[in-house]
Amino acid sequence: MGSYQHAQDNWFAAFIIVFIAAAVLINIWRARAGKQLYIRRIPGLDAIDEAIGRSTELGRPVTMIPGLTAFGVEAVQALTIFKYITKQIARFATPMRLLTANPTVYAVAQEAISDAYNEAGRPDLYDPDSIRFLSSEQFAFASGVAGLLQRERVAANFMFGIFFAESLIFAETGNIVGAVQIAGTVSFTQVPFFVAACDYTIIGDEFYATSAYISREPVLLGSMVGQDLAKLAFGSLVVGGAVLSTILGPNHPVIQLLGKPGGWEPFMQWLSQVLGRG
Amino acid sequence: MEQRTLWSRMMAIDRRILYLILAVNIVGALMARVVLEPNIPPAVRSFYETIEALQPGDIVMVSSTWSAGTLAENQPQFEAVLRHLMRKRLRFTIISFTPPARDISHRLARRLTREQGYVEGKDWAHFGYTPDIVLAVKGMSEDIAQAVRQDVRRVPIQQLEVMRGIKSLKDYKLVVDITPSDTLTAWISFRPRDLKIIYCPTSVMAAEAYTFLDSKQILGMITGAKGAYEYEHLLGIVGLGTRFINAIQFSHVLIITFILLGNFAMFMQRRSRS
Amino acid sequence: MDWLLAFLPLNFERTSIWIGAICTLAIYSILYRENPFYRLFEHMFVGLAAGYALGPNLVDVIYRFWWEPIRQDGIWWLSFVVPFGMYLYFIYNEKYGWVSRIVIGALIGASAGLAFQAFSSRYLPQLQGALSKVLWYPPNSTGEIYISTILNNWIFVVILLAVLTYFTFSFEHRGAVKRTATLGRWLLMIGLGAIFGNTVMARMALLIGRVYYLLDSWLMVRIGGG
Amino acid sequence: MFDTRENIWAAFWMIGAAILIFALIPLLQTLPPRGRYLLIAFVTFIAGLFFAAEFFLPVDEKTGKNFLTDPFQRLQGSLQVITALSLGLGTYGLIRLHLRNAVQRRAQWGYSIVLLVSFVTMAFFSVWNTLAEKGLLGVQRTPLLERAFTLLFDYTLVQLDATMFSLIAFYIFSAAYRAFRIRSVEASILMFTAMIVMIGIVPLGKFISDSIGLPIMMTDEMRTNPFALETILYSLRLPEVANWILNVLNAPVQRAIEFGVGIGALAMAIRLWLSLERGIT
Repeated sequence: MGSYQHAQDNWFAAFIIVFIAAAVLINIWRARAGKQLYIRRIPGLDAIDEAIGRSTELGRPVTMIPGLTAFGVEAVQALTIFKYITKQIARFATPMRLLTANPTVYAVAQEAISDAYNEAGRPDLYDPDSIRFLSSEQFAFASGVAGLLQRERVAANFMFGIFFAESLIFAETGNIVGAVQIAGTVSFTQVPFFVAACDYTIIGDEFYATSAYISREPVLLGSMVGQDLAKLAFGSLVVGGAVLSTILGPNHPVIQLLGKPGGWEPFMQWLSQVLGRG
Repeated sequence: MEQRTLWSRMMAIDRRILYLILAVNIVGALMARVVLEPNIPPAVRSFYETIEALQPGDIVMVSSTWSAGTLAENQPQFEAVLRHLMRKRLRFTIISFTPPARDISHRLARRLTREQGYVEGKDWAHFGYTPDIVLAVKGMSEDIAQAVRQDVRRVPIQQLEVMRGIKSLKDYKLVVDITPSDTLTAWISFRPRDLKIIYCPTSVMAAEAYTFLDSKQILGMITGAKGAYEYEHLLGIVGLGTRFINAIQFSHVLIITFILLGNFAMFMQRRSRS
Repeated sequence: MDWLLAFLPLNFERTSIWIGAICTLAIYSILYRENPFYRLFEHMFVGLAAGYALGPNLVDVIYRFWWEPIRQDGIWWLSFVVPFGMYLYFIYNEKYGWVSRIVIGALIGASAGLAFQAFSSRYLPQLQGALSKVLWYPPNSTGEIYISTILNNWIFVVILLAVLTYFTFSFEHRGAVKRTATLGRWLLMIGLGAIFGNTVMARMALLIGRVYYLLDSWLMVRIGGG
Repeated sequence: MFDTRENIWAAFWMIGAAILIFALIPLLQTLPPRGRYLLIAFVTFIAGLFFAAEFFLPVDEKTGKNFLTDPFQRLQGSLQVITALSLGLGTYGLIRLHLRNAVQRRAQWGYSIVLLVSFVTMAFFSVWNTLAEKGLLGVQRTPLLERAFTLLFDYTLVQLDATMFSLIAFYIFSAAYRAFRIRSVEASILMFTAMIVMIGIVPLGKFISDSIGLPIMMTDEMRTNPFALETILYSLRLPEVANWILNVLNAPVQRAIEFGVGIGALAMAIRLWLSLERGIT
């Protein structure tokens, strides 16, 4: 068995999911109940604000690209950040373009951006054609983005979401036209290219922290605290597990239990043996 | 003053000059006749030895599923494999699972076989393209004439001389899977049990295949252009793999040289400023 | 003269190769600057890609997962799927636009529900791999363990913890935590540099593939040999 | 095509379902805003619950399935159907934009015409080709289809795609030249690692190591004696260093990021499932 088809493949999975869910939900509840939760300001945020500032001075358009992100959790997160950016630039009537490769993201983005203009008090500025589905094919999309970035000589380019090999095409083209560029992605393999070509790169789950910080939503803040707890648990498991592996050997049933698909049964057998003997 | 502008100009060099240098570098390296000694990994050696162990007249299936997008990685593999098969005087048949792959592999095979005096239909054949690999492998394991019906030139399978005495995949000695996508699992899962497989993935796909090497489900592997180059070295030929790996490594050298130059320019500029 | 006759697009195959070469050169022209030639092929590319997607996506998917199961397996409830999905198209309508959110809600819910399996399959084996690193010679080890393995395991655990520390957000980084996080950030840069260096090879191979197409197929300059 | 009983039944079901689903809309329209929100949250929750329950509920030992597994596969197919429908939505947006450009003769409308013509031509042959491949609706392959499709797909679309992809090679060069400077600790680390890996993974790395006289082979003796000079010299070979960076230094970094991202995605999934997230839906 190489992967998890069901939780039964190793009930440890259910245990750890319930733990993370509890850590997140309890902290969300605390935040909603009015508890002030702290969250560190990440440097990427200053970079976003600075980029917005510079683009409003230039008056040229701002582009937002949620990458090839399929519709799902990352897309929602990216749109939260784009909504924030849109609200900021709406005050200066800076034009924006949101370019997407996913039709469902396209549909949801229409609503999110129109909401952003409403919330900023400038519904008149909202232009449905500024949100564009270019193509669902990776490089057809890239060719469209590269052409548009150069033709409109964008002032700032924001890339948030999931990216693949096309990341560098966007980032270098943006660089060629002299745009301020901020990228944020959970796609680890694309981070080096963003780091090389953008002014600032938000790496890994800093991406999730960004929208929590921006919105100050109790739900997001509470969730961040819960996630930190889960990371603490993962860190402790790694250290504790390594010590246990050293003492018991890396193939011991207890070690197998901690995450290996199919690790439950050997552990139960071992447990009943130990208990039977005791 | 003169110096300073030189360094700062070098630091802000027009990127189009860089592009041009890279393009020239690649064309030059493709033409160059340099051959460096490779490190031969065990997987490449066993790939070579699996084909070496076959007897003249044995029949081999070449599964070729690549097209223009991964040409630089798969074409050297394809050419080297065909050369090796023909040198051993083996019979072979080719099958593809996408239409562009069919066209490109048929065109190339025609060119390569002509050089070696292999005759289409007599010494080799191309089975064209089938959309569903699972159905194809399952079907061919039972009866090729039934599953494939006709070759790419629309000649019925029964009339092909190369297929004399061959009814199904069970009569084949080996499958060579040359691919940029996940075709290997279908071959592993649905082939006749004793049919051996050797594998030619792109460099991106190679990482996932090591478990199959460990478990002997595939007997050898050559990875991308680099693997083709190592394989060509064992064959004692200079083919596309060698040309391509030269182009790749000279572009690496070019990038490193320019990074160093850029830093040197920055250093000189700072010094002249202070 | 022979070369020229063979080179010119005088038959179907040569014409195809010429078209491919023109496409290649048109895209490369953006390296010089954005221009009408590139723009023409960019629009063609987007149009072709959108048109191509219709065949496989609409015919394949809808036929295979909808029409066939209803007709052959008699799964009648599937017939509700397409009309329900059509709610999406109300998105442009002011009055009825909200019903598209029901479909989007279903998609979001499904992606959330699928996340549990995805999380377990993807991350738990990685967790198990990380926590089974031995930090000294284990008692009943199968196979040989070298001191280098143990050293590498220590490095693995320390780096993992340092980088994980960098990615914490709910408390201020100061003192030892801050130093660990800074170390984590530097280690992160090593990882990124390694990926960059490792990717160059695959990307150069793509360019070589295109150059080879232009030289070999189009200009008919033979490279290689054997 | 409606020549069999099955087809008639299927068509009957489809028309019935369509009428029912669309008749529902006026009814839904009577809901107050709060009711609409609750309905959406409910649908979201149920959709998630189904997939979550399929994963968490115990399965039968023999078949590896529980009572939700078979409908699970059907529903995954349905999700693909809905995604395919949404593709139509995106394409509709694209075509509408360019039609408008063309009709109103906006700036650069000629390119919009090119896009529309490419779209229509390719859509026609793509659908024809897919139908013919599957032998559906009695559609046949013809020489015209073969040639047109080869030209449009293999020699245009595929070439454009491969060329666009290969642009990255140029960009990787210019990005590396510009970004990899010893400006800060971080930039320097990035640069040195990238350079070592770049040279270590090509045959030249082996060549350089050989020429400066580093040991060529790892002997058994070296394996048991890690601190001997020979062993240390061997591990300084460029391919060894590059491999060590990739496997020993890079792997835990990547693992740590993966953990953070995985936990974040799971937390987000829970928030979306329970409609705790405000703003988007």
